Amino acid sequence: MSMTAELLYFLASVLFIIGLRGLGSAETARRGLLISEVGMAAAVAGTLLHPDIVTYKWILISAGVGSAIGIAMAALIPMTKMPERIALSHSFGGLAAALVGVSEYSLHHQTVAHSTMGALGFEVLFGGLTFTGSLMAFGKLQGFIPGRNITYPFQNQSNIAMFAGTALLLVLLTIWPSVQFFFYLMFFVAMVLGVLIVIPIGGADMPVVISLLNSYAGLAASATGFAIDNNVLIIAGALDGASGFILSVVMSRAMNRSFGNVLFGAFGKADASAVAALAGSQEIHEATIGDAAMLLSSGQKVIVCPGYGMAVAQAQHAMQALAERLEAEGIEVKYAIHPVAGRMPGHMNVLLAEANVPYDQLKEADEINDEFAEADVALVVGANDVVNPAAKTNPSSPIYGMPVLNADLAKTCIVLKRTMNPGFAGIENELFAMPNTVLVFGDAKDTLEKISQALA
Amino acid sequence: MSMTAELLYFLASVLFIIGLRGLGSAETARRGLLISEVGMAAAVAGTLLHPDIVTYKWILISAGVGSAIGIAMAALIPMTKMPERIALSHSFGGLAAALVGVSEYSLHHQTVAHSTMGALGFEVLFGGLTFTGSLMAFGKLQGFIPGRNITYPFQNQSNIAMFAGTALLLVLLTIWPSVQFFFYLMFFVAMVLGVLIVIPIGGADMPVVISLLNSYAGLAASATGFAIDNNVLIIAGALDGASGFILSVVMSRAMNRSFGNVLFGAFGKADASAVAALAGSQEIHEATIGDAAMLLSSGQKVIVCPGYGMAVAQAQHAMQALAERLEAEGIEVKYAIHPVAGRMPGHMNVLLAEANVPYDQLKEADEINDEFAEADVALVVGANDVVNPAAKTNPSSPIYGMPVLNADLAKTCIVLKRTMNPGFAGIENELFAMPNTVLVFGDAKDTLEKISQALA
Amino acid sequence: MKIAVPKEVREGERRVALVPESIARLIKKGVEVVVESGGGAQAGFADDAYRAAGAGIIDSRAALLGQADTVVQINVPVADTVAAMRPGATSTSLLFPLAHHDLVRELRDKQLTSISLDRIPRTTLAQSMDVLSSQATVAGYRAVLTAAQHLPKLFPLLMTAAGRIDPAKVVILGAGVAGLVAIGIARRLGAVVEAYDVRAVVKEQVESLGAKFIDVGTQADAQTAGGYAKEVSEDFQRRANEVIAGHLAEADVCITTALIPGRPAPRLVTAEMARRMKPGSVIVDLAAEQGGNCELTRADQEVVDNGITVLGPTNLPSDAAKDASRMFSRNVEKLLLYILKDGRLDIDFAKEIVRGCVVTHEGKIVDTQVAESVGA
Amino acid sequence: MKIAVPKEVREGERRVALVPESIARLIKKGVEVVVESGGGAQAGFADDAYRAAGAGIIDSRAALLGQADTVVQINVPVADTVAAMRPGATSTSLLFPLAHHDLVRELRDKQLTSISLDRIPRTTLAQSMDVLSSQATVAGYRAVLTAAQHLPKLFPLLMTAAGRIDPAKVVILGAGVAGLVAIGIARRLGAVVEAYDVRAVVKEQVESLGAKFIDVGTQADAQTAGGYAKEVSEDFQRRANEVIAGHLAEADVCITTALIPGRPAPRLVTAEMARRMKPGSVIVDLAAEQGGNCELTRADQEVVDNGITVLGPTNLPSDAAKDASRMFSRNVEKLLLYILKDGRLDIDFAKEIVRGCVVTHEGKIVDTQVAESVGA
Amino acid sequence: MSHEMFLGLYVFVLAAFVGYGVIGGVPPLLHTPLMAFTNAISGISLVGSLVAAGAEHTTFSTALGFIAVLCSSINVVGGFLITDRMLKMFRKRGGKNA
Amino acid sequence: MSHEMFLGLYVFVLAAFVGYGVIGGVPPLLHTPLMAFTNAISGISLVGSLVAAGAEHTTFSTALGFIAVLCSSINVVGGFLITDRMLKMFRKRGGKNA
Ligand SMILES: NC(=O)c1ccc[n+]([C@@H]2O[C@H](COP(=O)([O-])OP(=O)(O)OC[C@H]3O[C@@H](n4cnc5c(N)ncnc54)[C@H](OP(=O)(O)O)[C@@H]3O)[C@@H](O)[C@H]2O)c1
Ligand SMILES: NC(=O)c1ccc[n+]([C@@H]2O[C@H](COP(=O)([O-])OP(=O)(O)OC[C@H]3O[C@@H](n4cnc5c(N)ncnc54)[C@H](OP(=O)(O)O)[C@@H]3O)[C@@H](O)[C@H]2O)c1
Ligand SMILES: NC(=O)c1ccc[n+]([C@@H]2O[C@H](COP(=O)([O-])OP(=O)(O)OC[C@H]3O[C@@H](n4cnc5c(N)ncnc54)[C@H](O)[C@@H]3O)[C@@H](O)[C@H]2O)c1
Ligand SMILES: NC(=O)c1ccc[n+]([C@@H]2O[C@H](COP(=O)([O-])OP(=O)(O)OC[C@H]3O[C@@H](n4cnc5c(N)ncnc54)[C@H](O)[C@@H]3O)[C@@H](O)[C@H]2O)c1
Repeated sequence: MSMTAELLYFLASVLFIIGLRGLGSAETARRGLLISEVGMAAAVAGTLLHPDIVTYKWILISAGVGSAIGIAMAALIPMTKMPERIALSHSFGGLAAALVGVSEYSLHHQTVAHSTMGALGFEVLFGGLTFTGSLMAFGKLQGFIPGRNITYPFQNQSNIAMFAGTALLLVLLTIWPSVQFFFYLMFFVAMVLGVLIVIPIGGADMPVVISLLNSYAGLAASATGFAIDNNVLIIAGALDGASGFILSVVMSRAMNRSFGNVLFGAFGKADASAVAALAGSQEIHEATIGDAAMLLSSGQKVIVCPGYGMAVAQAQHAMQALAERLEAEGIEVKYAIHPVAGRMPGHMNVLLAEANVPYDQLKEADEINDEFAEADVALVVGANDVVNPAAKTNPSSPIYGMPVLNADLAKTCIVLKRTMNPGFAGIENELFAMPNTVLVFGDAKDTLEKISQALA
Repeated sequence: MSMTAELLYFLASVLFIIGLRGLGSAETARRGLLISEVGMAAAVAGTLLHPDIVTYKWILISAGVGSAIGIAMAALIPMTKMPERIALSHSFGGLAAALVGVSEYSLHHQTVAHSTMGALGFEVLFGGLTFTGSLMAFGKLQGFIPGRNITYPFQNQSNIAMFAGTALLLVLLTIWPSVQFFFYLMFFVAMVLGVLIVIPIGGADMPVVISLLNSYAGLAASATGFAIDNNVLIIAGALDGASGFILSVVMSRAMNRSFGNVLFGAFGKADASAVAALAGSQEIHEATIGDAAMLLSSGQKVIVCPGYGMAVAQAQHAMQALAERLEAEGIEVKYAIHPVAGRMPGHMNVLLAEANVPYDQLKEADEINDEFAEADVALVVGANDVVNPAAKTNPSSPIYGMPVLNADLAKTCIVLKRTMNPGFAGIENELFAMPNTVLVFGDAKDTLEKISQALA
Repeated sequence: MKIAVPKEVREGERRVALVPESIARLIKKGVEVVVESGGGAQAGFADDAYRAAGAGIIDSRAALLGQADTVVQINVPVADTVAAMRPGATSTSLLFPLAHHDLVRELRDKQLTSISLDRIPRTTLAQSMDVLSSQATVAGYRAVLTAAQHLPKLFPLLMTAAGRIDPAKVVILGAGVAGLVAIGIARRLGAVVEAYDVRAVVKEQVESLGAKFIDVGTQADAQTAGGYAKEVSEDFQRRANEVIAGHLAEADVCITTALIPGRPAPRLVTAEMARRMKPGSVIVDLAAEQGGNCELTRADQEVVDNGITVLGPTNLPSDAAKDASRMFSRNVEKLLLYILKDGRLDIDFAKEIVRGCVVTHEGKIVDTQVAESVGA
Repeated sequence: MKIAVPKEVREGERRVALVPESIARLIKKGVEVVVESGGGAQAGFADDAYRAAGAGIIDSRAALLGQADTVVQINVPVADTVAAMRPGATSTSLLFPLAHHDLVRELRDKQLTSISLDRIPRTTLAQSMDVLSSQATVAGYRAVLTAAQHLPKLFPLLMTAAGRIDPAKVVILGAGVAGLVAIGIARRLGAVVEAYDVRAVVKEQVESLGAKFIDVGTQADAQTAGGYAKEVSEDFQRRANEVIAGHLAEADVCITTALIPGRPAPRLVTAEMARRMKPGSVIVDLAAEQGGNCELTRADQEVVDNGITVLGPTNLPSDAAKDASRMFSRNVEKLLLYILKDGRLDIDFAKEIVRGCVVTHEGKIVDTQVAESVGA
Repeated sequence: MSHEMFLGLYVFVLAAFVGYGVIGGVPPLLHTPLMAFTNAISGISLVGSLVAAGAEHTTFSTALGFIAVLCSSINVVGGFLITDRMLKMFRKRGGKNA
Repeated sequence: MSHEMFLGLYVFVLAAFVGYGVIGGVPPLLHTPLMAFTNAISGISLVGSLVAAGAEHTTFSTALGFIAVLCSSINVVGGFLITDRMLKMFRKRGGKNA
């Protein structure tokens, strides 16, 4: 490697790390991104100096086409399709790593060193697995493949067996690098495994899996680095691998599931029992604390709709603390007080006064109902009947004609409640199934406190 | 290096990192410590395998004596002398690094490679600087050397010039490694520089400096690693170097000073104007948010003494939030309500009820005064006259004979106030200068919120 | 259509059924409103304010009633009023038809349409028309004030140079609307509050206000489908009372609000229980009109027995006449707007709310429960 | 030494100067206590409770006063009481000697030692003996309750199905002890509170209770060394009143507590300012006895003018007689314990507190300010 | 294990720790952008692909390299752009905690 | 710069980032123990000293090594012990947030 390339790689590594650290807070994130982009440019520049490269023709064409596709995808895909996009992208990443491995192997399988072979094997294994696994995840999210978890007998056992099989093949390959059959078989089994691992996983848990596949993609890149002795690949891959792994652990913990469940698809069942039962016939969107925090903090105007659940959870102080935090970030917070929220006249007033919410933030339904359309977030804290749009739209509903809070008109509606149980009036609430509504299940006080922490 | 040694070093490096990460929370800290100890053992074991070692005689004697001293120091030095001990210890560390460097140079100065020479030079430079700098810090803290900041004209300029001088010598040395004069001159100047850097720094800022010297000690160790091509030294040194540096930045930020001030001793002057004026004739102990948080969380029983300052700061909600956090950690919190705290009868009651402090946590002075002796911490939140021990001890005081809260009897007393101004009665309060009292200056609400955050 | 608002004739009544604000909104919907001169004076609404809102002011009560298509009042109409109304007109007021058989017959015979505001069904939709709730809100607030006014001690905990003043202990029996509001207000004033109700769902509601629910052993669950309470067995009540007695002995204030629709008020505090309270304690019994939850209660009298003051105010909302009138008026306004069609009342029995509250119409008692009870 | 506690003779007074609790503690210090029969009854302290505490109960007032070494009362002694006392005995009560010259002369001539509780210096040390503070605390609390009781609207903000009830706006003029307590209580009841005082330090204190300080442009700083207010120029007062008038026009309740020791109460609310308030508004004037802060105030009467109710209660603490007596008693107890030496009162003029509160002693007016004022 | 490989291991482990440590500091609020971001970074396999595509060893390897470059560059370009788009949602504000 | 040295640089920089990252996670409450702890870790210069003391190249170098080992071992042993003593102050508790 030339000194210039070496320096460029070193620079790229440092820039990646600094860039990634920038993600530590919303203010520095974009700068971090820019720094990483420079790092990537440095790494590419370093590579283009590589003496083995004899023509830039193919590179230019493929990179040009790839960039065009990338730009198009970034510009056209709506924000709500983010998980799908990331999944698809991982599958590209996995494929790229696998193909580089195959290409290397095809050239050097006679001469390759044992240790290099190990690295190459890893690369292809993880690359293949990521490729098909991510493709499956994408398909599920897009609805091409049934989103519900698919289970069959001995699912975990067979997956574990297959995993052991690929591991064994890898070992064999490291010992006898030249046996091509082992290599291609391993590649194939890894790809099958990718499919099987993702099949049993339900839609709600997909983000965890995607993050895990991200981690695998990183490991594949690291393995490439070992194979071609390139530190920047090792480092970037390790950054990805570790952060993706931890992120999936963090996310599964936030969903109150052990990570073991995630790895072995067993939580597909927990999913079936808990979330599905919750949702009843409705197709709802469950969100994590992090999602809720992001939605809240990325808005400019939040309207809180408190209800009886806030009173039950005695969440008024937690709500006020969250509002203070949002206001400190320059976000406007108002409370929409429905006249019959709670169980006695003025129930919300009594509680919010106790929590020292300034009177001028409290707005009556009539007064604020027009503002929902401009609000970024309607935060429904343990309210149900008073935000039920059926009162406006469904003449056969027992509450038809009652004025309700227009929480459904806000750009996003975040609902905090414990279960899918109905409120006082005992009727279903279609707000919960609307496309711009997300639900965060749990005691409202607890949830609000966690959201505050996430924003800290 | 033998494969065994290599593996042991690798293991040690990983264990150090894991151990250091353990310090991230109070529960895992001790486990982290243990892990690092194992790491240290592995590193030492790996070193003892070194082929150059021909006799263990000197090693055993010196390590034995050193360990004995270490044990004695750890056992005998009181907790309150911790900064002194750490400073002294740094000076040992700096000396060790410098001496290893000198010894290496004395052996190889004819043959040493340029790059290795650079590393050796760094080692000696930082080692020497740390050695004398830490010794000075120790002396100041112990009172051997005047604690107040010592200043003289062109202080910063001359320090910068000397620093430039040593850097120049280092460069020269890297170019002409065999010129012993450069080497020893650099060593000498570094030691002088250590003294001069610390001289202008006042007592209150010493922790920042000690942490910075810690960082220098780490860099010296890293340089040793480069010189003898040993990764574990590089890693452990870098860990120290980075963490010490960041810690000193964090600490100076917590004191509302820019880190630039710290590096150039200029804040000795800020110190003179602010803290000294605050203290008046009293010798007080200022504490950081972190200290306060540590004291609070390491106790089992905290008695809060609120006063008019809590009302002025409208800190009742922040106080209640902190109390909740402490209680969640199993610490008992009570409020001692003095009958004339505040400016109207029942002032504290009105405010604490607003913050929803349960009535049964509020205790009258008579009721709780005997409990102070068993309390780990008395947290005085903007109270002054009502905790003034002069009422008990000083017959000539205008408040002599008034019952006061026995905050002075708690193991530690933490006082939150903004300045050293007296309270309503306009008299000095000797509680503030007692050896078991620390003061945290600032608006009470702000301070309480920060302490809560530190405990999060 | 002409709506008439006569002055209330009940003794001590200071409220008025419609306030200028509501009248202005009603007039926009194309109705005419006339108000008896001085009708709102005691609630703080002068004739001028009514005129400004577009209402006519009429001095003669007879003339007012005679020309009205709809008469809106708060209290149960007196015979004179009914007599003065035009046949076919509508009377809107509290009516409690199950307790006023003669009056119902009179209304029927006079071909009046009578809307009984107390019988508006307690559905989510009808809450904005529910005068019982709105007036109970005011009553709950005033009950606490009345208790505080009569209590020779302070409500909040105060630790002062002149010693420690313990917080008042308040026990609230019956936690419907008035009871819950009283809990909230008493807590705000700094009292330590405990509450009891015979309906099991109330426990959560009481706790949602930060008060303690009194556990009487086995909690009854005496809730009817309509959300009201039903009577419990004597035996159960006795056992519950024993527990309550213990809490009362520690209490400074007891506010009782327990009611069962159409039945005499349950006896929750016997004379003996009351006398075991601390001297100076105060009982405010909101069920006085229905016979009282406390044995010592005498409606609208201040009874002092063994140093315990027992109050049985029957018209607390009138004490906060301004806000109480506003709320009542808003309820009636919502109801009228709901029933109005093309400027006149449209008594459409397809509507659940109309079915619930219209008692007599076109010479018939249309409410079957009332018809049965009246026996005609 | 024998301490006597006669029944209070002031009309409407329900408090008692010493409660059983305090008496028990005093008796432990070796004094004897006798109480007039029924003396504490109206405050909720029965004769039995006094007996249990160790006090003697005496029916005859004359006998009681005649045998006492020290008579402890709340209100300024009446001539009869002074006449009935033994020469050389001590009278402990409120006295306001600057306003009662004849009484002071009588006390002097009868060789009585008189302790004027209202003249206890306001030092940190003496706070536990400061009856003005303790009774002002009760007065502040009761002032808010009285206002709430008379206000035809609710205090807290409520958003209900029957519309929005705005919070009551309360303006408090004079933020000494009573004013500050009133701020705290009114805020707890949910009102929006603004306050004004002529002393500049009070701004921070008002804000420390979460209320808003009314800014009258240039804030006076009329604080004397003793912490009391002094009179401000007429011109200043007029300008301040203009600002206050604006705030009053928006207010539902005004509570005034402004006093300057020894001077008539400052006129903060003119008749015109009061009449510009909303109909139904309530003014509670705690300075009624000193002529009132409001021009319309008549001591102990309820004046209704233009729909505004003006109350001038002069003895609010008596309305919470139990707690007020407890606090008063605790203050007196602390004072007596401070002066007692070997079971008798030791009038030691070296002590600042004694110097402050003893007016006559051994046939002389010992307080120079009083002596000057009495002109002897 | 070769000494080279061993040093690679050091680098790998240290980098993994860095990655691990960084996540601790990322607020949940940024988890989704983080995923997109690391996705972009994993496009570093471009470095491997470029050589494969440009070396013209065999047609097979060139073809694979070509596809790999295509895939990786989609990731790099698309990933960075989309992360940026997401982060733009967090407007800058005047708030004190911002 | 030699390739060795270069790899050392990678290791150094990565380790520094690890150290940097760790501090972010340490609550202010543990800052003092942390200082004692890193002080102990900086006793790693023992590794260098041991060779100097045991190699017996020259008396000068051995003597320096001897002193260096002495100093470093004070740091290592004392540092670890004292950190432990400090951390023991944080009793384990049953609290939910503990
Ligand atoms: N205001 C009055 O005067 C009055 C009087 C009587 C009746 N009502 C009636 O009460 C209703 C009031 O509407 P509303 O929207 O306030 O309440 P609601 O419709 O009863 O809904 C309350 C919601 O809070 C949730 N919840 C309960 N506990 C919770 C907790 N600890 N944490 C988080 N969520 C919790 C419940 O869902 P989960 O159980 O799934 O958590 C439920 O969806 C109306 O129907 C009204 O007619 C009002
Ligand atoms: N309770 C009553 O009825 C009553 C009535 C009148 C007078 N007093 C008198 O008031 C005094 C009460 O004693 P106390 O101990 O409560 O109060 P204090 O002696 O007046 O002391 C208040 C302390 O709070 C501090 N402080 C003020 N604002 C602060 C803020 N924003 N943040 C943090 N600290 C703040 C002040 O120091 P910095 O300025 O340095 O921050 C001061 O040391 C007694 O002397 C009593 O006699 C009481
Ligand atoms: N539309 C609505 O949703 C709406 C509106 C207002 C009230 N409500 C409901 O109507 C119900 C009654 O309201 P209300 O305030 O008019 O009640 P109420 O005045 O009729 O009765 C007061 C309370 O007394 C209780 N009680 C009866 N017998 C008792 C006994 N023996 N011991 C103890 N308590 C006893 C009742 O349970 C009730 O809570 C409640 O469920 C309330 O939530 C519903
Ligand atoms: N020992 C102590 O420390 C102690 C105890 C109690 C009271 N105090 C102090 O004594 C002072 C007075 O207490 P108080 O409640 O008995 O007062 P007060 O009853 O004598 O007077 C009430 C208030 O009216 C104000 N006032 C007078 N003229 C006014 C005007 N023209 N406009 C507006 N406001 C006017 C006064 O400033 C005072 O705040 C306060 O400073 C109080 O803090 C001290």
